[in-house]
Amino acid sequence: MDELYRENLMDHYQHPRHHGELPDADAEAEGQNPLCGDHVVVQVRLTDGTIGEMRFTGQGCAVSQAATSMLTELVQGLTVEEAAALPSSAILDELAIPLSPMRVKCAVLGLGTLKLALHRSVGTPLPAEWGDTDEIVWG
Amino acid sequence: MDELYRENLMDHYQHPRHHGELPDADAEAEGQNPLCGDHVVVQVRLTDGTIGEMRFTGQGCAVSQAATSMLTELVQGLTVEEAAALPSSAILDELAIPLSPMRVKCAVLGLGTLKLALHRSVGTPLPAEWGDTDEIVWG
Amino acid sequence: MAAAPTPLLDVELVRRDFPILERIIHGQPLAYLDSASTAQKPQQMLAAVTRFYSTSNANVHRGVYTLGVESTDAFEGARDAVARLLNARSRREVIFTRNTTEAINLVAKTYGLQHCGPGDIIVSTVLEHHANIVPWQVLAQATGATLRFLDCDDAGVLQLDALDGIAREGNVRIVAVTHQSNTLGVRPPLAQLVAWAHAQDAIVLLDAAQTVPNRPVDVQALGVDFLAFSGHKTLGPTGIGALWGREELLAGLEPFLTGGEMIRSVRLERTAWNTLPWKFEAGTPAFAEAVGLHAAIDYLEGVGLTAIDAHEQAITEYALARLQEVPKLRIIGPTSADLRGGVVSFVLDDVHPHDIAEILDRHAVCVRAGHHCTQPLIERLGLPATVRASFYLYTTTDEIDRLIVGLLDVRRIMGV
Amino acid sequence: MAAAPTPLLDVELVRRDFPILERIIHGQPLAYLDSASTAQKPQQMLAAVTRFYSTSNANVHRGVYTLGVESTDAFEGARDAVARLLNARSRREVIFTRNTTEAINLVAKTYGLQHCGPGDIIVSTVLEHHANIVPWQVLAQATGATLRFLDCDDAGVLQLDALDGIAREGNVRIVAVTHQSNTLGVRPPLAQLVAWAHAQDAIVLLDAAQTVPNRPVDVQALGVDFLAFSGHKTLGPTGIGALWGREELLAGLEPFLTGGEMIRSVRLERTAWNTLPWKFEAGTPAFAEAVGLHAAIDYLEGVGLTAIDAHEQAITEYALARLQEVPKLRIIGPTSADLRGGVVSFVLDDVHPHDIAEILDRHAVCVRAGHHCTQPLIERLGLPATVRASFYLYTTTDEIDRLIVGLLDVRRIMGV
Ligand SMILES: Cc1ncc(COP(=O)(O)O)c(C=O)c1O
Ligand SMILES: Cc1ncc(COP(=O)(O)O)c(C=O)c1O
Repeated sequence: MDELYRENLMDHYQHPRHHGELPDADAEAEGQNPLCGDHVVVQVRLTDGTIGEMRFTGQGCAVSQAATSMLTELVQGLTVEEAAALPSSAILDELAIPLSPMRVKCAVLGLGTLKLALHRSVGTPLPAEWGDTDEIVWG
Repeated sequence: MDELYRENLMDHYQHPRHHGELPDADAEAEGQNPLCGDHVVVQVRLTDGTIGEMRFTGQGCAVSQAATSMLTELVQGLTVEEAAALPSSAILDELAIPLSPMRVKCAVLGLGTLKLALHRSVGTPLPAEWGDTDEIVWG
Repeated sequence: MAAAPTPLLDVELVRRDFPILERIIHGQPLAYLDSASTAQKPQQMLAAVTRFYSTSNANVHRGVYTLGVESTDAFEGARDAVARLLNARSRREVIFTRNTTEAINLVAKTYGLQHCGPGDIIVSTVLEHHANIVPWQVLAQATGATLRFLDCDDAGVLQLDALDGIAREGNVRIVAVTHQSNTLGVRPPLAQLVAWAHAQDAIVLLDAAQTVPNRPVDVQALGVDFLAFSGHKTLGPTGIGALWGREELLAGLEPFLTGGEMIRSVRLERTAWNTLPWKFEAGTPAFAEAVGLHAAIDYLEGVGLTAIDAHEQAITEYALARLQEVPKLRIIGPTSADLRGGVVSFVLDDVHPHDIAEILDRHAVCVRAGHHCTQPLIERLGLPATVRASFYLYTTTDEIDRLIVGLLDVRRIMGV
Repeated sequence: MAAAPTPLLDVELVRRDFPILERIIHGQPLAYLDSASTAQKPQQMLAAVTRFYSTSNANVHRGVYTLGVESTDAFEGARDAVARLLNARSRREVIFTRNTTEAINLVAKTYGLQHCGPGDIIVSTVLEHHANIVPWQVLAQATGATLRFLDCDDAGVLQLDALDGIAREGNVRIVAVTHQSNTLGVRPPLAQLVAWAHAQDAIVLLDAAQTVPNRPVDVQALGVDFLAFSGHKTLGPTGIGALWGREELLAGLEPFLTGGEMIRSVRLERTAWNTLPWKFEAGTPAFAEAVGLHAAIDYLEGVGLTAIDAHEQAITEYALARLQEVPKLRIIGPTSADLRGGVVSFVLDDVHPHDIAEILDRHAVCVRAGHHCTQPLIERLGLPATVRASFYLYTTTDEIDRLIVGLLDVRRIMGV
C-alpha cells in the first residue's frame, strides 16, 4: 500500500515548498485538469536567463500538489532552456511511485504549466508532447 | 425444394387470373413494397354490395403476383364487408407454402391494396393489423 | 455497526453469473462499486451475443434468406422486449440509439428544433447529468429559446418554487429532468413536475439512465412524453440505448440522422421517410447489441426488478449507516435510503477524491472520484469533487465493509 | 468452366475461425455471399469482446481505478489501431461513430452546415448508397445549397464530363463519393475527382464502407479530407464505425452531438468543448465494440489486406466467369474483375430477384435481392432490383459453384 503514497510525496503534499504568491513574477501561467479539478498557478522570477525562483498556489490531489512542490526545487537555477526542455520523466522519477495514465496527468500539471509560463514570457518552445495532454486546460 | 414454389402458385404466377385494367371500376388502389419493388394496382367493380369483379396489374415476385391472382378468385361474389374482413390467413392458406415474415409482406400486398380500395370507395374499416405492415406503401 | 440487511435476492447466486467478479486486483477480489457509471455483465448476456454472431448474424430488414430473417426477428424481438419493459403502448414507440446521450440529442434536434422559438422556455434542473444539460444549451442557442434550471437545496433536493415564475416568463415547451441523480441518488418529485409541465402544454423528457436498470419503470404510469436510457447500465452491451416516445409525438417529427433503413424510397430529387420506429434509425443498427440488451432484460426480469430495487435499497441503507461510522466523512445528499437510489457521494475531510479513489483501488475497491458528469451540481454544492460509490444487484454488504476498511486506510495514509 | 484461382490466402484455415460457417441451413452448409451487407465474425473478435467484458469492463476516461485505466487503454488503443490501419497522421483524426451512416451525417451536420450556403454546390454521384445521398439532400435543403449528382453509364462507370459545367454553376464545397459501389462493385476514378475537387477548393468525403474491409486504404495517399467506414463490414461488431478527418478541418468544427465525454467543462450558462477526437464523441462510447474492432483489425492485418484483396479479386474473376455460363443471366456492371471489387449484381431473365434469393436460400446460398440501398442507381440502370452476390476473405470457389447450381435450379423452378 505505502509504495503508493511514499513519505517523500506526503511530505511535499503536506508541506509544499515555495508555496504562495511571487510578487513581480516574470512569468506566470495557470493549469487545470477539469476531469478531477486539480488546479495550479505557477509563477517564476528569472535571473539572468535562469530560474531564480518558482512558486505555486493551487489545490488538488496529493500527486498534483506534491509534484509541483518537487518541481519548484528541481528547476531552481536551471537555465530557461533547460527548464523548458525538462521531460515528464524528470518529475515522474522524482515522485518515484507507480502512476496510471490518468494520474500522470496530475503529475505533469505543474511542469506543463511552468513550460507554458516560460513560453509566454521568453518564447521557449512548447514541446509537441503537451499537445497530447489534451485533458489539461492551460489558462 | 418444390414445396416452396408449388404448381398452383407457379400456375397463378405464369397465368394470372383477372389480370388487366377494369374500365369504370368502382374502387381502386395501389400498393407497393419498396423493399423489393413489388407493385400492384387493384380495381374492383361492385354489384349490389358484392364484389362483381376484381382485376389487377402489377409486377413483382412470384408470391406477390400469384397471391393477388388467387385473391381475385377468392373474393368474387363476397360482400364488401366480407372482403374487407378477410384475414391474411385466407391468402396464406391459399398459397399453402412456408413464408418468412419478409415474404408474408409480398403475399398480403394484394389483399391490403384491395382493402384500401374498398375503404376509400365504401368506407369499410382498415383493420388495425395493416398499420403494422409498415413497409408497404399504399398509394 | 449496522445490521446486515435480510436477503431479498440471492446475491451469491447472482454473482456467479458475472465473470468479472472473479477478477483479482492488487491481490484482492474486485469490489466494483461503480455501477452508476456502467454495469458489469452476466455471462448469459455475453453468451447471447456470441451465440447470435455464431449462428444468425446477417444484416437486418434486408435479406430474404434464412439468416436475414433470424437476425431481423432477433433485432425486432429486442424492441418488443424494451417496449414490454417500459410498458410502452406500442413497439413503434421504441427507437434504438447508442446511449442515453444520443436519445436526448435526438429529441432536442427533432422535437426541440420543431417546437422551440424565441421566447419559449426549456426547463432543466441543476441535478442533471451533462447529457441532459448541454443538448438543451445548444437547442436554446439555436432557437432563441431560454433555458431555465431548477435549483436544489444543499442536500440535493430539487426545489419547485421557481416554477410559477417560469410559467409567467413565456411558453414552456420542454421539461427535461432526471429520474434519479447519478451523483447523489436523489429523486426529483416527478409527478408534480409532470403535472405542472402538462398544465403548461409542455412535454416531459425523463432521463431514466439511473432507474431503468434497477426498478420497474412504466412510461404510462409515469405520464412522461419521452424517456431515455442506456443499455450498458442495464447489464447490456455498450453501443446501445433507447429512446421511448409517445407515438403521436414521434409521428410528427422530422427524421434525425438520415441514410439507409430510415427511408421508404430515395430518388435523387426527393426522399420519403420510413414509418416508426425505423424513421429514426439510420444505417445498420447495433443489432447484435440489441440482442445483448434483450438478454440483459430477460436476466433482469428473471431476477425481478422489484427484488433488485429492494436489494439496492437495503444495500444503500447499510452503506449509509456504515459510512457514517467513518470519522470526518461527510455524505452529500439525503442520508435516508427511501429518498434515494443506490448511489452515495461523500467527501472525507479535505482529502482530494482522486487520492481516495486511488488508495481504495489498492484495496480493489472501485469507486469514482470527480464531478460524475454533473459539474453544475458539484459547483452548486460548493465542492471540487466527490467520491461516489454505487450499487447494483450483485453488490454485497461485504463489499461495503471493504469500502469502509479502505477509507480507514485513506485516513491513515493521508493523515486525517 | 473457368479454372479455380491459385490460392493467395489459406481460405480453409481462415474459415475455421468463423464459427457461423458451420451452420447448416435446409440441410446444407451455409454459403454466405452477402458480405457487402455485413461481414461474418472471426472467433478471435468474439473472444476479445467477451474477454474484455469479463476482465476489464468499466466506463472509459473516468475511473481512477485499475479497471477504468484498462478499459480506457483498450478503447484508446482501438483508436490507435484505426489510425494505423488508415495511415492517419494522428489519432486525433479518428472519431468513433455507430457506422458509416453516422459518420457521413456527422460531416454533413458540422462541416456541411458551417460551410454551405445558398448557391454553393455539393456533388455526389448516382452510384452512392443512400447513406451518401440523403444527408446531402437534407443539407442542401437546410442551407439552400444545390446538390448535383454525377451520372454513370449503363455499366455503372462514373462519368466526369459534367464536372466543368458544375464548376461554372457556383462554389463547389463538398464532393461526396464512394470508394466502391456496394451494388455493382465498380470504383469511381477517385484520383481525378480529388484533383478536381481540390482545384475547386472543395473537400472530398470518401465513403469507404466497401473498401476498408478488404484492401489497404491510406488516407494520406488518397488525398481525401474525410473518410467513413463501418466496423460490422470489417469483421468487427455492429454498433461501431469511424470517421477519419483531416485534423485542421475537424479542429474548426462545432460539435455534433453533445453531453458527457465531449465537454471540457459545463456551467449552467456555457460549456467548453473537449479537444479532438473526444469533441465528437458524446456520451458513453461503444468502447467494447471498439475493442472488438481492434481485434478485427488485428485479424485482418494478420491475414494481410493485400492478400485479402488478391483473394477477393481472384474469387470475383471466378464468379464472373461462372455466372456468364448461366443462360439468360445478365451481369450488371463491368465484367472485368480488375475494374471492380468483390460484389456482383445480376438479373436472370425476368425472374424477380426475390424469387431467386428465396430459391437460393433453399440451397443455403445467401445473396441479397433488391435495391441494396441504392435506389437511384437501380433506377438509373432501368431495373426494378438485382440479385447481388458479394465475397470476402472466407469465400471459396466451391460456394460460387453452389451459387451456379442454385441458379440452374431457379431456371428449372421458374421455367426460364
Ligand atoms: C458503400 C456503402 N456506404 C454506406 C453504407 C452504410 O453503412 P452502415 O449501414 O453501416 O452505416 C454501406 C453499407 O451498406 C455501403 O455499402
Ligand atoms: C442520469 C444520467 N443521465 C445520462 C447519462 C449518460 O449516459 P450515456 O453516457 O450512456 O449516454 C448517465 C450516465 O452516466 C446518467 O447517469
